[in-house]
Amino acid sequence: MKNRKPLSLRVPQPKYRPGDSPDFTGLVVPEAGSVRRPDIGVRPHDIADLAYGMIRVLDSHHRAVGPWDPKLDPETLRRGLQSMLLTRAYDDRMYRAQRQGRTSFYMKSTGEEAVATAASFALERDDMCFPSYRQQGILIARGYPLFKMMCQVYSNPADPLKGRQLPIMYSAKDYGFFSISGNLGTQFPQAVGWAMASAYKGDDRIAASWVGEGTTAEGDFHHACTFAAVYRAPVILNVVNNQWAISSFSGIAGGDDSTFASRAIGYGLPGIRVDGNDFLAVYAATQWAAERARSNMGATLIELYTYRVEGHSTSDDPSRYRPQDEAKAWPLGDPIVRLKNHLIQLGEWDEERHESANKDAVEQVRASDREASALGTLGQAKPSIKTMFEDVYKDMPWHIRRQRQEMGV
Amino acid sequence: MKNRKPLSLRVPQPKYRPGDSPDFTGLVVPEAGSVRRPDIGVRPHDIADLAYGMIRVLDSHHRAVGPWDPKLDPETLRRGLQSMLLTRAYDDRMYRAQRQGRTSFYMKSTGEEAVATAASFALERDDMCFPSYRQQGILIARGYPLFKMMCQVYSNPADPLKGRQLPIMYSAKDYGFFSISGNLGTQFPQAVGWAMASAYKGDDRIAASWVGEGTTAEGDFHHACTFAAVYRAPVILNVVNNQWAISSFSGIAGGDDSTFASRAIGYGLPGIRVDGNDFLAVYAATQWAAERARSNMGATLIELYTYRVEGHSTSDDPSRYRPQDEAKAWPLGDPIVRLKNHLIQLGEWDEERHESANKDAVEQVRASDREASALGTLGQAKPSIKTMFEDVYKDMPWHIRRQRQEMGV
Amino acid sequence: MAYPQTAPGNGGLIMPTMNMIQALNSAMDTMLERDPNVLIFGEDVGYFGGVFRATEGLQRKYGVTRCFDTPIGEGGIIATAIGMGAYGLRPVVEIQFADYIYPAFDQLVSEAARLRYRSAGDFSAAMTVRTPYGGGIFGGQTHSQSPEAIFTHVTGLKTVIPSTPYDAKGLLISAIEDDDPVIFLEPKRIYNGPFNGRHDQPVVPWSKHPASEVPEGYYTVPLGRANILRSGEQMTILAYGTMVYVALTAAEASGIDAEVIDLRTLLPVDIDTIVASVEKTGRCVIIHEATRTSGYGAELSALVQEHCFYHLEAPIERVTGWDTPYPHAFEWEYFPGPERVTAAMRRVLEG
Amino acid sequence: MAYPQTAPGNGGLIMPTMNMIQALNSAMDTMLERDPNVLIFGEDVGYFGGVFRATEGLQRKYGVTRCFDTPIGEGGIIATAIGMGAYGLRPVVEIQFADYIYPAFDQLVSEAARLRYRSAGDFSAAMTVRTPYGGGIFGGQTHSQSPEAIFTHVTGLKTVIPSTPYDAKGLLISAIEDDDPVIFLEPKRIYNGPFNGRHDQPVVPWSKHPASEVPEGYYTVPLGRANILRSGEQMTILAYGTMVYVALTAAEASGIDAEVIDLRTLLPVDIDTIVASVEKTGRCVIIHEATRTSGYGAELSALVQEHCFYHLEAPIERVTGWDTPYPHAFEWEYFPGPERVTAAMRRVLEG
Ligand SMILES: Cc1ncc(C[n+]2csc(CCOP(=O)(O)OP(=O)(O)O)c2C)c(N)n1
Ligand SMILES: Cc1ncc(C[n+]2csc(CCOP(=O)(O)OP(=O)(O)O)c2C)c(N)n1
Ligand SMILES: [Mg+2]
Ligand SMILES: [Mg+2]
Repeated sequence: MKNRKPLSLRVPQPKYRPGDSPDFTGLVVPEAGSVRRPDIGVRPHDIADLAYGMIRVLDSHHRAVGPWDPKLDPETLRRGLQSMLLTRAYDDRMYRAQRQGRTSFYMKSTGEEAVATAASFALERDDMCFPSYRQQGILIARGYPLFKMMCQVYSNPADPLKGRQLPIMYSAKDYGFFSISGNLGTQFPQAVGWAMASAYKGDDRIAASWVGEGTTAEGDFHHACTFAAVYRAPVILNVVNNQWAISSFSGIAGGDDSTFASRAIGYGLPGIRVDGNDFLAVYAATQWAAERARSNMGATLIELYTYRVEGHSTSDDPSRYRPQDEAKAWPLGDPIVRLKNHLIQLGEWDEERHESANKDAVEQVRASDREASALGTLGQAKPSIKTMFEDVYKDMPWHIRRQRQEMGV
Repeated sequence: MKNRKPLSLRVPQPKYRPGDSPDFTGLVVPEAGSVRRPDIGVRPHDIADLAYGMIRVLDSHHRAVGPWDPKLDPETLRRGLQSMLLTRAYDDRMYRAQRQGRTSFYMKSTGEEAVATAASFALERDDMCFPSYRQQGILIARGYPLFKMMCQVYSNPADPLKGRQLPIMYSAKDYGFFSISGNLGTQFPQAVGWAMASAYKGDDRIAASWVGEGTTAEGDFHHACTFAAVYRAPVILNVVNNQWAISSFSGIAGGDDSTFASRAIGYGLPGIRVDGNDFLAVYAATQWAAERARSNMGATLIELYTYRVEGHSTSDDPSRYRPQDEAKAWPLGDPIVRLKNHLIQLGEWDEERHESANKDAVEQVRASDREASALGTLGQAKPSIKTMFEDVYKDMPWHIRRQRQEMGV
Repeated sequence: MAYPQTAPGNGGLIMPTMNMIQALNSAMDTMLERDPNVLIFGEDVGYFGGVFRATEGLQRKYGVTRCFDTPIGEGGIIATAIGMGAYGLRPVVEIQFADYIYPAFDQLVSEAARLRYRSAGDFSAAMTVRTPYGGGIFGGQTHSQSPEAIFTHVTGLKTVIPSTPYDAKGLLISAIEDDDPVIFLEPKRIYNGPFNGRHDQPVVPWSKHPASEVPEGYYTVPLGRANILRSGEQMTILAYGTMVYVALTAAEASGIDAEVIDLRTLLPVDIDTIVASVEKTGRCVIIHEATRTSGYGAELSALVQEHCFYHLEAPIERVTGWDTPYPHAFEWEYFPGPERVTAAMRRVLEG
Repeated sequence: MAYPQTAPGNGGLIMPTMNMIQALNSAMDTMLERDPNVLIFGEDVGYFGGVFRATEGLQRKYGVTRCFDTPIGEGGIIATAIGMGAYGLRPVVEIQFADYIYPAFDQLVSEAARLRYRSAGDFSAAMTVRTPYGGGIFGGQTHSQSPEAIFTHVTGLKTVIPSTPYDAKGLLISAIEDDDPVIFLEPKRIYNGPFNGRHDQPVVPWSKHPASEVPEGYYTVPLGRANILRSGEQMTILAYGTMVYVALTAAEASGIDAEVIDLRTLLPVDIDTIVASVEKTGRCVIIHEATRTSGYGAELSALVQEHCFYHLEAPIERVTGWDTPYPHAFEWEYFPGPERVTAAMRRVLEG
């Protein structure tokens, strides 16, 4: 009876560590256009395969192919490209601002710009987004002033959040952008609640939320999926699988054993996996999910397969845990380059226009930064101290008022 | 643009409410023997269909059929039957004890006895169980003294838990039975941790845990599945789908949209669905999962499809929310009757022996109750008051000692 | 005695008698009727009407989208309520027992409580979290806890505890109308009648108590205001929930002329009423069921000491649950009953 | 000054200088070496060595099953640790920031803290939960919180906060060896050097401080014992973590002869040391970074008042973080620095 072999503990390990040469040739990347596009009325159970495939529209010749091609007009594509360029320029500048000591912290979305940008283009302007800290692209795509974003990053007197939040934790209700939380994943079930409220009121607005693949391990992820399924909430639940959660590769979140899109299956939700660096694919998948949601068919879980090109944040040094050239070896390319090539292939863009669009973006960012910096950067100037005691409650209770008095402000 | 139709909120409703005539003819119950039995080395991804089928061994002629027949010898079957009879007799008596005011609370497992009993028979005696409050059958199957269980229910001076726990929240380390918690679901990821510890030590013992279908909505369920998958923990995760969570039908937990076994798929775990009222099926599924776990292949999620025949607890009145005769209409029958009929069909049992086995069980329970009651029931006698201050910490800190002194004990 | 507190303008009408459950039900009924943005959800609250029956009949009356069951995921319940609050609704959620609020703790602390501040008022989430708390029902350690202290440490939350049917309805309506998240703790031991810890005496129903006269319609009891239930000169007793009856009984039994204050709202607490009383009496006893260390009694003790130091003639005493889990068989050894309170009062008087 | 506290039997050997991170690392290294049942896990603690580098090198030294990364699910981390503790291991887990411990709150409160009691000692789960807490690093509201008070309200847990490298190592070893669950809060602001709130002054590294002399091997600092960092006659200052340096600085700057007590363990707190000091000085100031209301200062205030009432010559003062979230740009307005402490000391002296 007791002649059993010893158990052992498995701890998943990434393929490559610093010093290794990353090689992704083994990674199965389906051909663009190869995944079917079911009707939105399909039974989720009947499209389990979509959780394991990968919706891709742009092929290796930069053409848009297959049933998921959203057939966007060139003007829209150009706007999408410009928006991504602006996001990247913004990230670069703010990253440098942090390095220059002008703020405390920053997080880039480099290499993942299509995730936020294409989704914003596919959603309505008044749909409510519950993003993570890596979807600043939404604000930019929706035309939120860079100046205001920067004032928040600098916690200066014009900071709309009055110096209270860590940089990058924007909030912009008028732009359908929910207040970012420092606690991972909490916004996922909140988005479901917002969507339930919209359905409850017979409204026509839907919600969308984003979490990283690492964050899917939080209980909140499960609550979101459960409540979304049970109440058929009009919400799009996005998992941005950028392969890394700070220093932990996606296998630590369970990515070695299944796809994150497949998490949907057990809830009876459709789960679809998308090339997150393909602007057209992200747009098409979001559009499909939005249509379902608006037709009272409920939620969709979308896994956006991408790669975190930069460090997790300005506090991180990725060269300590992954090969320095892993980003370059990443087979899905750069979302900006891919959309640019597509536009060029369409005859609607060229290198010169690209160069000048990029310059425009950089210049726009620089101009906004001048404006924002003029009002002060972190430590130089900030909102009035007495505002620090406001908004804890709608009306200030006695104990906080007395504390404000104690402080003499 | 804004010509969209209004959204609406879906709130799932059960088919039948008090006054309705329940009719389960629409329920798809696969033929006994119809589900394949894959090798334990199978890729979980390749057996997704098992999450939607139902493993059944006993057919309508009471024969054991198909690949999942565990081929147990008649003696084992008889012991299983006796164990279930004892569990039922125990439940009946303790329920009545509560009604007689001899304790505060009780919860029966009537109709679900095979879940705990068959699993106990399939596990090794030193495997660690992390049950919910409805697997008292495990203790009984493992031969834990009824007398001690009753002392716990009565919180009397011989209560092994010293009067501290609500009745039914047993703890028996020596019998591989983890301390029951009042908070639902917490034990699921703890079982994973215990299993990880066993694997870490190169031990050969595995863990098993049980939650109700309602409890699957807790974040802890998700943590359990995630950690079990990532570390390939040697654990069996059981979901007892008895159709009801107090007054909420399984659709409120998401059961209308998918099976609970299918929750496993997204984690890359095998999820198998089993007729929970079929002793042989439960045994076989547990055995399969245990073998996988012992072979370092990791966790299995098992959905046990059954029906909660009685009220949720002595505090509940199910006639307020479901038809009174729903249990009778339930198509999967009674696990005791089904195993009895199988034994009779084998020529290894008969009505008379059954009657006398049942009498034995009732008598055994009665005798234990006499013994336990003699030491006192709730309110009559209890452990010494000073023990109330013990075991908060291993060593009593000063503040608790002073409180004990303040109390004068 | 501050009972009965008849509704303003009630003009001598005979009012129905309600127990606390009925009063809570009536509050929700009233608000569902008045405000289409009010909706109710939680485990078993829909068709069944809740395990304590507080939402009985509301689904039938208002439909399944206004009062419905949820999955058993307290974190999900609070999170979806936050999302709804951010949308503009006023969700009223039930957590079946206060002991089960912990799985939702992060959503309450990091989200509900912080949203207004961190977004500088851009977003906020009005919501009321109703939950039965406290012991006295042989519920064992996971159906008896009193977690109020931890909520009072979470700035951004309000914490309310009623002690009568009248207050329960009026405070719950105020909570629902409040634009900040409110934790509304219901002392389950007094759902059906006041209870003073004399467990060996016959149960008294609410109908015998003046504060069970509850107006049918809309009225409020403001948050942040305590209620002096008994005025007295010799000492001040601070209590809330079930404990106010223990306090009143101890005051009577001891023959000590104690002023008994029912705090009703723990945060923001009614400091003026507390200070005025202790300045008058010079002595203070604080009672609660929760475990002692870092319980809300600690904050009250600190506040009284800070505000009334020069008036205090004896150490402030805390009479509380012991620092153990709530043990099933030791219900009455654990529950801080009138004898323990009386003993503390005597010490404080002699001190 | 109670520094340096050289290890017993050290016999004048020259000891290495460690900052607090190195000392914590050394404690874990020591225990991994000594006890095969000790293992370490948490987000990013494995290959990378933790975002604050506390576990650096341990995976390389002891292998991937003894120090490994986890999914980002704090509830799962604590739950699996409980299961391991129940098996007989001594898990040491890291929660990346104390602000992220809330998702695990139910597992800590309802499970880790209660297991021994509810099973009458049949099961228990030794475990240590390490987590960086507190402000001073411009971390904004979700990287700066001080949640210690809520853990002290949870009977069954111990709460420990070191303030020097020497104590950090000795206390962490004691925590790991303790058979009860210990919440081990690390004041992140002083990981690299003591900090007294004078943010405009140059940073001082630990190497300049006597308590950075940390023995290489095994030693313990017992739980439950405070440390008198400065003896004085005029008043007692109770502090822990980063705040002990603020207290020492305020004592020097004010010219007031204050006794500064570093509590080190909050639960069980060293009541004897506190009482002896306040009985001597008759005055008391309590400081912490956490929000004031229902903070641990409330419990300390209540305890001092209860034990030393007749010795107190002035109201006990609390100097704490304000009852707001920790606002990013107002780091130094929020942080209770030496000026606020000095002002309170003057009030208490005059009171
Ligand atoms: C509840 C909680 N736990 C831990 C953290 C610390 N943390 C911040 S970001 C991060 C990694 C998140 O990874 P992922 O979800 O993949 O998102 P990505 O950064 O890749 O976009 C961690 C662990 C946190 N912010 N909140
Ligand atoms: C965290 C938590 N939430 C709520 C409860 C109250 N409660 C006790 S049992 C129960 C229903 C559980 O249903 P299910 O999981 O289906 O198990 P069953 O009772 O059917 O065996 C509920 C809601 C609890 N004990 N713990
Ligand atoms: Mg990631
Ligand atoms: Mg059930």
